[in-house]
Amino acid sequence: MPDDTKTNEDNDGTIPSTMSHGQNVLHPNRENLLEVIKNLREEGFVVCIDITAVDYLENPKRDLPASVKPERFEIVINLLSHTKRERLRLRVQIPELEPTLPTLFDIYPGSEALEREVHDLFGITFEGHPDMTRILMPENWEGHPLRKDYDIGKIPVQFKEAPGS
Amino acid sequence: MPKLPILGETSNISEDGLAGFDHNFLTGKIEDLVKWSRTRSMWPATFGLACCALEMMATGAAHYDLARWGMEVFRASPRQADLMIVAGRVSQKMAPVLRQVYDQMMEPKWVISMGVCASSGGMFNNYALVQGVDQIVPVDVYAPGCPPGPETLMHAILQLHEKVENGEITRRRKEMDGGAGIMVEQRDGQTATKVIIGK
Amino acid sequence: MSQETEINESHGSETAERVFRRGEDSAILRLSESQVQSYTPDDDRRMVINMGPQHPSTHGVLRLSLEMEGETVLRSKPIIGYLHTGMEKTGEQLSFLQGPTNVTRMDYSSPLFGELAFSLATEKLLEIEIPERATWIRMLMCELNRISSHLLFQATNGMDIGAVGAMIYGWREREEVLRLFEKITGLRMNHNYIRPGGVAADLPDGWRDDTLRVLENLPDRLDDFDSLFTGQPIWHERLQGVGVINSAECLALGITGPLLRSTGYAWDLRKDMPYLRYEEVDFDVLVGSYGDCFDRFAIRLNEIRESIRIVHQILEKIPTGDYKIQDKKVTPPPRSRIDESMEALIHHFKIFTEGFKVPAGEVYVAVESPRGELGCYMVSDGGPKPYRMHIRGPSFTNLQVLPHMLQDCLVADAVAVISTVDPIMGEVDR
Amino acid sequence: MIAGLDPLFLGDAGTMEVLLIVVMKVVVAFALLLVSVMLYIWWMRKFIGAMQNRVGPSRAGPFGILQTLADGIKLFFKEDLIPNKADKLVFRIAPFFSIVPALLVFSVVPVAGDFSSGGDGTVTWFGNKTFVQLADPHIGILFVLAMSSIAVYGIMLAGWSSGSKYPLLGSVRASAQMVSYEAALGLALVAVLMKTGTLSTHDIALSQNGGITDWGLVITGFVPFIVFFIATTAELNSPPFDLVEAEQELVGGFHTEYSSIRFALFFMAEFMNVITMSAVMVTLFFGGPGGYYPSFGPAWLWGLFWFVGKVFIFASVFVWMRGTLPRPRYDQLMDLGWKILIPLALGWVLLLATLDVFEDRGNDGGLSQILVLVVSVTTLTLLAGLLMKSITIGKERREAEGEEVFG
Repeated sequence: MPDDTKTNEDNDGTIPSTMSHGQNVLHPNRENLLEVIKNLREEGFVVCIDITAVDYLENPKRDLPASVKPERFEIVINLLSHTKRERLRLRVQIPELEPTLPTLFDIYPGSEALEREVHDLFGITFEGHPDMTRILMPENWEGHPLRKDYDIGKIPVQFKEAPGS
Repeated sequence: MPKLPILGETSNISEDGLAGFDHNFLTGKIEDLVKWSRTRSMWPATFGLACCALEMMATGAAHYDLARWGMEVFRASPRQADLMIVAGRVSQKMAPVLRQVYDQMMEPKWVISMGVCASSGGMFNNYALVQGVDQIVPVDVYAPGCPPGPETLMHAILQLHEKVENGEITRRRKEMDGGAGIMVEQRDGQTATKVIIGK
Repeated sequence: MSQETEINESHGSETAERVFRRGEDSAILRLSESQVQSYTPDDDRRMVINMGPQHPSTHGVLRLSLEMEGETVLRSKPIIGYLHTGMEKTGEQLSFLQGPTNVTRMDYSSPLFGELAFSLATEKLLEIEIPERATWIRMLMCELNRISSHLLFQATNGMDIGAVGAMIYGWREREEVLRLFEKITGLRMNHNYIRPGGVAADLPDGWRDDTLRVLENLPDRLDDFDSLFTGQPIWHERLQGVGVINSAECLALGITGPLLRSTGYAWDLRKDMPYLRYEEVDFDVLVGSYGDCFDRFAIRLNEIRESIRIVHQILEKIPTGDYKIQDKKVTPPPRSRIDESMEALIHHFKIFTEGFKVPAGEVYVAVESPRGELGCYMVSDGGPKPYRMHIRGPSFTNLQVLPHMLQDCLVADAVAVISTVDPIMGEVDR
Repeated sequence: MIAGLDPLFLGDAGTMEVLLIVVMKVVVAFALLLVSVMLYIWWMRKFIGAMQNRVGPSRAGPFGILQTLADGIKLFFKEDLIPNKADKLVFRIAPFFSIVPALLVFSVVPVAGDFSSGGDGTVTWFGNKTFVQLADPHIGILFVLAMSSIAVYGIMLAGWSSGSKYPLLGSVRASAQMVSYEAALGLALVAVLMKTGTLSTHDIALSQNGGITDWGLVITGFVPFIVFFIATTAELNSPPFDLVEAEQELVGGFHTEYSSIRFALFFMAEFMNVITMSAVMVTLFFGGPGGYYPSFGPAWLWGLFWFVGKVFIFASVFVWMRGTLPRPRYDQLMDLGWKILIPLALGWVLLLATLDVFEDRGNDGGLSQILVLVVSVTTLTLLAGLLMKSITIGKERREAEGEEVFG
């Protein structure tokens, strides 16, 4: 296995951390996420490159440190430090029943669209986000397509009136 | 009888009277003139969607030059366009817009479905795409390919020209009530209602 | 040029205060699509106008809702999703071998970069090293693709500003590169050429001469662009000082690529976090100084010249050898073996129907596409298909900068700004 | 009054004869203008094609020469539409406001005639002396100005009556643009009028028949021509000043909602205006039909040859600009008009007037003339400097107040 699970002492000894294919991965939880990210930003991770989510409905077993309880959803945040030339990944577990997370907008305003995309395709709500609406799918669409229990197959044309008509 | 320079072939004139003339500028039908003008001046609407849009623009550029058929006049306003080239994948969100643009175009109007995504959903058989633009608008010519090269698009256009020259001058889609015959299905299990749009 | 100092200086006086605003102060018109339709501003000098999704200058199907006073844009909001193709969902249904077919259709003006990111991610999960020649072929193709993509930008940008000629010139030059692609990969676009384990086929006979011919013609043509635009007064008037953004704002918004570099921030993944063999070629990272539309135009124009430089070096350094990995796990046996060996046939069949299995794990790989950082986040559960495949499209993030750049611009500037942000909607909506 | 219009009425020709000749002139002028528009559009597409390494229209008729005809017939047989929100009456009338002035302007342009040195610009047809121009009113140039102003109404009303936002923006741009450039256009004209001393187009053309040194271009000193040329381009909405219908910004501008024959009328009016304004420019600055007249052949034919040749060159220059130049922004266009062209034209007129007055007072052609020139130029330069300074100060003040300043 490429992932050697170990406990990281750097981040106050509280944030479990792993290595995955040469990149550091932190596993904060929902409560301390904002604080962790604020600290990281001060350490030089000034760019939030990407926010995405994974639905682990069909694959509950995965490489997580022992102290992290796997949940159905996982938010993956990719940060980049220009000065260190280093990437860092944060994986946050989100339970199925309460799919919410505090927004990163006040730290990285660039997360706005990325969070909206996750909201649209996974149905995870970001609390405090200025504009938590669908971004890719039509506004009155039902369901969240990238969830694993959403069928991929074709569906009939959901013909709604054109905007502005 | 000899072939006259302006009047054309006149050999059947003894049997058929004036109908025996080949069509020339004196006896030609105005219908033919109209069809000729439509094939020579078919202004496309700028309706680029995805990858195919690039090939569509490449067809208009120097190497292939749609201007030869008088088609370099891409009209931004659908009111003035004759031809809608649906170039690329049509998403569920785009479908109503596409239909609206089609409705805004004035008759006579034609549609080329360019590329497999527009024609059948292509490799993306999933929730997001309309599986064939013919569910939304009536299509005249399908251009295959992913994306179709400029040559394929030109071939499709020439096919369309042929269709226009041989087709009816008006009431082109009488059998379809002038619309596409769209099925609007209720997703939550209600009874389906057929709505014909564009009548 | 020392990269390190450039970054540390990082424009201390600049603030990103503008992009952090919420609510009414914000440049973003935070209304949903249906609200935009019914929204009438209190001030009756204002009106809301829709640009797109079918509009000649929105590069496909971008829709912008602009709140305007006269011709001045006050707030705006890009509305996207009109090209949402569900590619990430489809990516979960395709095996790792079929994957590049899918991702290549995202950024259709630079398809090879999507394939590259996908392949690099898969290879990282597989923990395989691809042959040297394959790496260099990938670099060659990507740099050529960068040229064609930036030429496309020159074409559309010129057209948006009203110089119809540029449209045709850019396209004419791009066509030369596409012909080379057609010869090498068999397709003009959407090549599916770079695959996990190497590339689909070796370079064909005579590729070197063809490439050289393209490279010989291009510099003259680029000079034509210079004489048509770079020194043109109207061009200056239209682009200089329009759509200005600073480095701090770019970083806060996660902007990458030429947009970030136009603000004077030298960040190029090829230089700073090298992948493939970019550390072995010599090239410069171009930066602007004002962060306006003209800088973005000039950077893209000159990046073509840098890419030409790189391709010349690649032509010298490209080694001989295999064009794909000879690992039986990943690569099907050669054609000739299939006729002789039953096992080879079965093996071939297995790889192409079921696909090869990839060890479980997750990985993020990024490459520098012509528009910025193109990343691929991939999760494998040990099966032959990705469990989750996510592409971080640079255009998607870059598009967030639009409302801030558009604020207090005129409609005509809006066109120039959209054009120099150069979004490819296929990559935005995926 | 009428006698001044044409020597035809002075002769001993009968009423019937006169009527026939006038009707013939009307019909021929109308038909020729339509045909030349058709050819011009074809030439434009071919020429732009050639500039862009393309073939251009080639399938409709030999060399695609019937391309415009095909476009016309197609548009004629296309479905027409009046949008629901449109002001129906105005929407219908607007295209005619556009095309009729375009046709009328041409009636005062001297197309041919004996404009050789010493000629009187007339021809003799069927034993009657006449001008090869539809009418030669005393106020010919004012008529041109009036008509080109009326053409604005076509565009403005079309955009306004469409009941849609993009056309409205286009029409607002059109009215502002036309009003601004009308002033520069008029001032540039004044220079010519001052030098030739007449408003009649025929007389203006005739006064230039002494060769190139007599052309309006030279006697007014180039500047009025440059101002006139730029103002005309803006007035015509010809690229690069085609902001009114800027496709990339406003979809189709004022004609977005127009289809079918109504759109064709706009389309035709636009290019007809290019031809007529080229003709006006040739008349004012390039000696009209004047040129080298060989001794063989009828003189009026040579006049026609020179006239058509000059108009063709100008019309091609418009195509050239269309194919190469990027489009300036709206406010930059306004700046150019108000801050550069109008002051420039005005200053030049003042300079010419000063020199003229001096000449009338009995110029001895010596030192004092140079003195007057120096004094005038200095005054004008000072004024220009003041103007520039005031513009800069105004801009700074607005910036200090925190307003967004363009350009």
